[in-house]
Amino acid sequence: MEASISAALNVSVLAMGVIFTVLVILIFTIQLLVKLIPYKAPPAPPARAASSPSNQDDQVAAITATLASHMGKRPDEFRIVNIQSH
Amino acid sequence: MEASISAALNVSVLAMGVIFTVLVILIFTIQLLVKLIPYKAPPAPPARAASSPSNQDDQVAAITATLASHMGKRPDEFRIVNIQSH
Amino acid sequence: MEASISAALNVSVLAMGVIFTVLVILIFTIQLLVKLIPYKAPPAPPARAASSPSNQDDQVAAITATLASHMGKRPDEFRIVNIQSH
Amino acid sequence: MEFSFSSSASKIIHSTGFFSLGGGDIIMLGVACVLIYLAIWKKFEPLLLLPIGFGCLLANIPMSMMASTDSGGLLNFFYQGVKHEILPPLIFMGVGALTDFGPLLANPATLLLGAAAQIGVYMTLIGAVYLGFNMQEASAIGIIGGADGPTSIFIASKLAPHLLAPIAVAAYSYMSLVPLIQPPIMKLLTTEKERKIKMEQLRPISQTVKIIFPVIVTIVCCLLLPGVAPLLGMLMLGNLFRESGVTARLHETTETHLINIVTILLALAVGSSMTAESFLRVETLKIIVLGLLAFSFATAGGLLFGKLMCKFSGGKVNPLIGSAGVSAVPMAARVSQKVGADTDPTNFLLMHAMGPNVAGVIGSAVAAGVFISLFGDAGAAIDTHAALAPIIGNPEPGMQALATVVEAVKQ
Amino acid sequence: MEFSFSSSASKIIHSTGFFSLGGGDIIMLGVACVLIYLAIWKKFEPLLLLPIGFGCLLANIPMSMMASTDSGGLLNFFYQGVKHEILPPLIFMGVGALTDFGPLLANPATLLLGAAAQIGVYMTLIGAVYLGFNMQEASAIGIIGGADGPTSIFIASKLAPHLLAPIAVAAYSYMSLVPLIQPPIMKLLTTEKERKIKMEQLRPISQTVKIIFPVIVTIVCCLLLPGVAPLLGMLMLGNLFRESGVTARLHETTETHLINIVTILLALAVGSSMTAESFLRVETLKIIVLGLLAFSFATAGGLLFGKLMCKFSGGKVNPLIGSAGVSAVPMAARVSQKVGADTDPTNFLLMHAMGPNVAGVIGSAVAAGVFISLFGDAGAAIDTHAALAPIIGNPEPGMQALATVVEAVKQ
Amino acid sequence: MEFSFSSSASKIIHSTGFFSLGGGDIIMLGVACVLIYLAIWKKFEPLLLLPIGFGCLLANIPMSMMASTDSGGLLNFFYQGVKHEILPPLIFMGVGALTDFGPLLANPATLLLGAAAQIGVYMTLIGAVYLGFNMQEASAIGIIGGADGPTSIFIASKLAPHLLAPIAVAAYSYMSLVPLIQPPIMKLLTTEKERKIKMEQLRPISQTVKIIFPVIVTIVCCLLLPGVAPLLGMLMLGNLFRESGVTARLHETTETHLINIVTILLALAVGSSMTAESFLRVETLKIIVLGLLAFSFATAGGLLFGKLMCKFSGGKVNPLIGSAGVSAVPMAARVSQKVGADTDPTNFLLMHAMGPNVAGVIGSAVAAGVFISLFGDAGAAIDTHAALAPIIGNPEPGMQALATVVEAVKQ
Ligand code: NA
Ligand code: NA
Ligand code: NA
Repeated sequence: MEASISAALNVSVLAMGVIFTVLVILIFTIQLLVKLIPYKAPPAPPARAASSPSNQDDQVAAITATLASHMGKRPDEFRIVNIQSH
Repeated sequence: MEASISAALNVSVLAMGVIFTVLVILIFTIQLLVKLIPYKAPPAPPARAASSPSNQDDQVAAITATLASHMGKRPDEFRIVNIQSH
Repeated sequence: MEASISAALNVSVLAMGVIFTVLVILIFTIQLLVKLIPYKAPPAPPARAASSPSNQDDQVAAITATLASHMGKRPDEFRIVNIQSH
Repeated sequence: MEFSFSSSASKIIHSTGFFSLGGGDIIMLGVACVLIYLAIWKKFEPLLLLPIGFGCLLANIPMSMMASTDSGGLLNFFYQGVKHEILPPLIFMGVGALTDFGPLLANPATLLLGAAAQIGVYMTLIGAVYLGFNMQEASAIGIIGGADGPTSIFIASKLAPHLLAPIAVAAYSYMSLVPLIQPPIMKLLTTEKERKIKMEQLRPISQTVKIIFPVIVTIVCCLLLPGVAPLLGMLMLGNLFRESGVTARLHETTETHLINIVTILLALAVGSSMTAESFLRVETLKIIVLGLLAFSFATAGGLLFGKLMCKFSGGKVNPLIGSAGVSAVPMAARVSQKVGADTDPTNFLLMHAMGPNVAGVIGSAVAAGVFISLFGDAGAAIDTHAALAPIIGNPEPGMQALATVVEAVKQ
Repeated sequence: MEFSFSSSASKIIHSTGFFSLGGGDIIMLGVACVLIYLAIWKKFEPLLLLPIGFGCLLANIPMSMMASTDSGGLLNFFYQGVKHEILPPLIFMGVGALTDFGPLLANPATLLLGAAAQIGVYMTLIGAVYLGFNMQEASAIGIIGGADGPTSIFIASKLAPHLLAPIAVAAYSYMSLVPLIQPPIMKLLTTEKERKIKMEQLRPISQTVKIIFPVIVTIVCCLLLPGVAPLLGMLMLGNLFRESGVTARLHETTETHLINIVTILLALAVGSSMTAESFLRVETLKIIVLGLLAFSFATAGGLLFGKLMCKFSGGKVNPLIGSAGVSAVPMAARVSQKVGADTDPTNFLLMHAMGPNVAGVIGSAVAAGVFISLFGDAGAAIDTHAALAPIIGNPEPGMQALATVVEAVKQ
Repeated sequence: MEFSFSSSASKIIHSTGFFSLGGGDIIMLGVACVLIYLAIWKKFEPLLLLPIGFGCLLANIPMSMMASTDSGGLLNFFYQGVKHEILPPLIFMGVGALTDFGPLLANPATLLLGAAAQIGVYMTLIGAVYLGFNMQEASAIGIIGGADGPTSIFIASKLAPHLLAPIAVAAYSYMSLVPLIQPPIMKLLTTEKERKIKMEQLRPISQTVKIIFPVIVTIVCCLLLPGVAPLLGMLMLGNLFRESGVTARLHETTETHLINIVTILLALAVGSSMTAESFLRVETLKIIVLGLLAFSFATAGGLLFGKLMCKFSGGKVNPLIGSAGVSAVPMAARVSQKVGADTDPTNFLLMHAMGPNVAGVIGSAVAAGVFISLFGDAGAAIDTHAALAPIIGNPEPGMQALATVVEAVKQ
């Protein structure tokens, strides 16, 4: 099946049209999105440190249990107050 | 094939029985295992450093050869006595 | 199909011959290669630092644009002169 | 083929997804977006629900050839790994590599809590039969109560593949909801005094025991229930990579990039089975209700057995660790810790709850093994599987079949 | 079998590659060495061209069974992943995981530059038809102008598998040559004044937008052009792993070891299709010439549309970022930066050019989708793909076919 | 199906492994435990022997469907990668990425030591023929003397798949035993004076030579012995990733997670072929004895050729490096170093022994190539392999076969 130049031209014009149509739709969608959800400066860093208290609880529990196991004490004989990563 | 409630009950009781049987067998196996192979406190850390002398020999040999190659000396013109990782 | 010892001997002698032939060809190829492309000591280290100016240009451009974006200035209001990795 | 402008344009328009977009597709696209939302913003098991949701999104775009049933489509290839039960065992190998059975070995009696929590499986099975499902379907739905993703997918694809999508989604969703589902049941079924019980510290376990344990479990459980060998065997192999101390390379790969790759393939495949046809049915609603039931009964089962152990041990066992027997590692153990700490902030149950928690994984696998022994008709299983193997491995069967037919015809 | 010394020796000699080494093989071994040379010493896309060259080397050693067409050979197995369009989407998932769409979101109008650069695809298509290729072949050749490797391989293996090797090699080679091909065209088509235009800083984008973007693109583009779902869907899934913030594990695997493994398999498979029979044809020369044309027209298309945007924006857009619309990420954006800085060292275009650069990837995928809508006869596609799926998934079709035949024969 | 309590209970009991546990199974479970023990506590090649042992354990649990012959079972899927010779070449790619050929390039004459050590292969072949094995089987057994796991598995699965399990186990076990097997032979065959010889430092090698080397080896060896292309080609590709300096990503993946993943699949597959039926035969005992013979003769061959080189070089070559020609990288080189240092602690042979050590890998691959040239009937190989490929790649052959049959029947 040999293709004719005119068929190729038809396909090309049509395809460029479709591409521009699709991408223009995308542009409008993005613009809408950016308008609806504007950028906000991220909250101050200290907020982040406090964000996962449950995880820290876990860590305290795990470390306490492990320490207790190694020191041969019951977990309630001592208390870990805070964990700091550095 | 619609199943009857009584069939479901039969299967459930049987299955719970099998599960408890299997896990009770496991419990006894573990208890036996733990009794046969009690926990021993790990040996003092210095023991570990000395544990792979053959590997260290390799390292000495490799480093000696490499150094010799770079310094243009024969490997026996100098000696590496020990490698310390830090 | 039971094989005869003589067949096994024939195959063995032939195979050892092939192996030595192939590896001797390899030896000569390597010797030629090493003669044609002798080892040269690597260039002095400072040369390396200056070796990728285009990449550094990219980095300057990227950092400038990012800084500009964060500081709310136009990129031409300031200039990054050099990047040092440490 | 003609390439006039109008014929080409018509071809493009007719091949858009809009052209054949039905109401069911739109609803499923919505469901997909909800799953993605829950995964990202509510952190519902995001490693699974995000790619499941995305797979669902792709599968429900008409003409995209991305449903699990679209022969030759990309996600259909991944789906073969679910259908032939290859991917769930590989995930389990990674889970084994990530799991420390130490707390279980230190207190092996907690295996009973992992057994008791399986009651959720069977209450749900009975409920499912009551709602009209047949026995195989009811079993696959019941296993949601095992609170274990790969086990649910393994059993669903074996016993009721047409229910795979809702079962997988229900299992992972309720696993994420453990911190919401469990605490009220835990507070209802335990007294404050029980919740305040402090447990004795766990004794240390020899490394040798930790190494022998996976081998023993494999031999004992797989000899008793051979159908569970792919799941439990790979779980224990992963754990052996971890504990043996001589296969650090394999351990690292198993618990990171291998499990990650398999997770992506598995989750996309499960998502691709969430088509309107298979998902928008009254059965899905029933499964969602039954799934909640399953988790609640499993929690209650573990707790009540915990109370029993408390009584028999003379008050040494805090019943709160019983709810961790549902699996959902490590979430359920954290819930035990948290509810305990709510009553007494100096009560540290986490490590104690890890025992029943990993016991729950073994318990669910054993429950799966019972189902396979009962329903996984070995002959049928071979038939189903035989599809791929003889063809890859042996060119002859097809030819033999041909010969047989030809013989028959000739006569 | 006889094992006399002479018969064995004769057998070995007759089975050496030298015995059946033809002129074509020798030329192709030379081509393989040139590719390896370009990859290592000229740094032409080495991650792809090195294994492609090595695959070509192995495929052209006679009797080695390493060509893509050697049933049961090692590289034939890898080639199935290209043939069934599994590997290019997986690569795209990795590309998505590596891509930051931020600059595009900050200046969405640059999507138009990614669209305009596709003119290269269609000028090449017309040229290819003029040189005697049929429409499918011409489309596969045209997509070289998309400057995107996986897209080219995906389309070539779908529409013109016999041209896969030269198309893949041309695409990757010209992508490497972007720093040589583009600057003269850029200087020719822009004035010095235009090149000195400094663009306003990009506004920051909310993380939420970055998360929603891949979902939106998938829904919009795949609904309009469903054929592109495997490529674009996986690209966007990879990006969602990156931006969601809850799937760090999957993101890391996707952008490192998974894409690396798939790259090795894909490149070896492509290389194994470079046999003398398929590569040493006049068509290959035509494709190489057309490929250069494709890149040049794509560059010009992007630049000219950039000039248009410059005019309409009142001189706020530097047309040099238009050439980045060809894809070839991030090389083309660097070229924009460099040509801009050559005219005015204080002009920093890199981040501005990243917008059209990633837009070019989306643009080419959309162009691929149009081709699939036009030529990828859904029925035919299913037929082609049906090869594997029913056999793995369902033992019955073969038996049904048999039954049908037997019925027909009996009558 | 009936679900009365007693019928269900009977079904479960009849489906336990205990019900059909035979004596052979029990012995094989013991063998599996011994392998696991040797891997973990004796550190016998644990990366391979641990998963091989575990695969053996699973395969020998009755009804578990985990033997390599159980169509549709999990390990049967992995076994396809051994059967179709996909996994060993991938392992070799990783080995290439891990190997530094520098010491070999610095002293290329040591390639002869790698050649001489292959005498172990042929002494064993003759011994195997003497013990009643046919030529293909004897060759597969002989290759154990190559002291190279993937090569042994590749050749065994090609020439004598029914002997794969004992050959693989023998190869890896004796490789672990190199530090026990070699030293007595080394001390027996060398004089103290010889062992004290200090060798000249290795000259440095240009990076360019290191890059060109893998390409040259591939071209030369694969042209001469095309059957070795999958093994040697992938070995050299991995090395090219390492040395080229432009494919760091691919190098890293190849030498870590890719080789690890493939190792797990390969080892499980090999283990799954260790069933009582295939392993508990007198042939296995013969293979174990022959394997020891193979290693001993290989060691002696390398040493004696080393003495020859010592004489011809005027005493510049220490014969102890000859025993490293067996492969077993880097263990055998370490043994050379150790035995040398035992005689004179200031003698550093390690780097000198690395040359023959990696030469041994190339030598064994070449030996494998000779076997494939002699016995790997190309036609037959294609037939065997053809199983998968036409079905995945091409829907027509089946239909053509059908048509042919129908034609024949109609007449
Ligand atoms: Na559970
Ligand atoms: Na593009
Ligand atoms: Na060897």
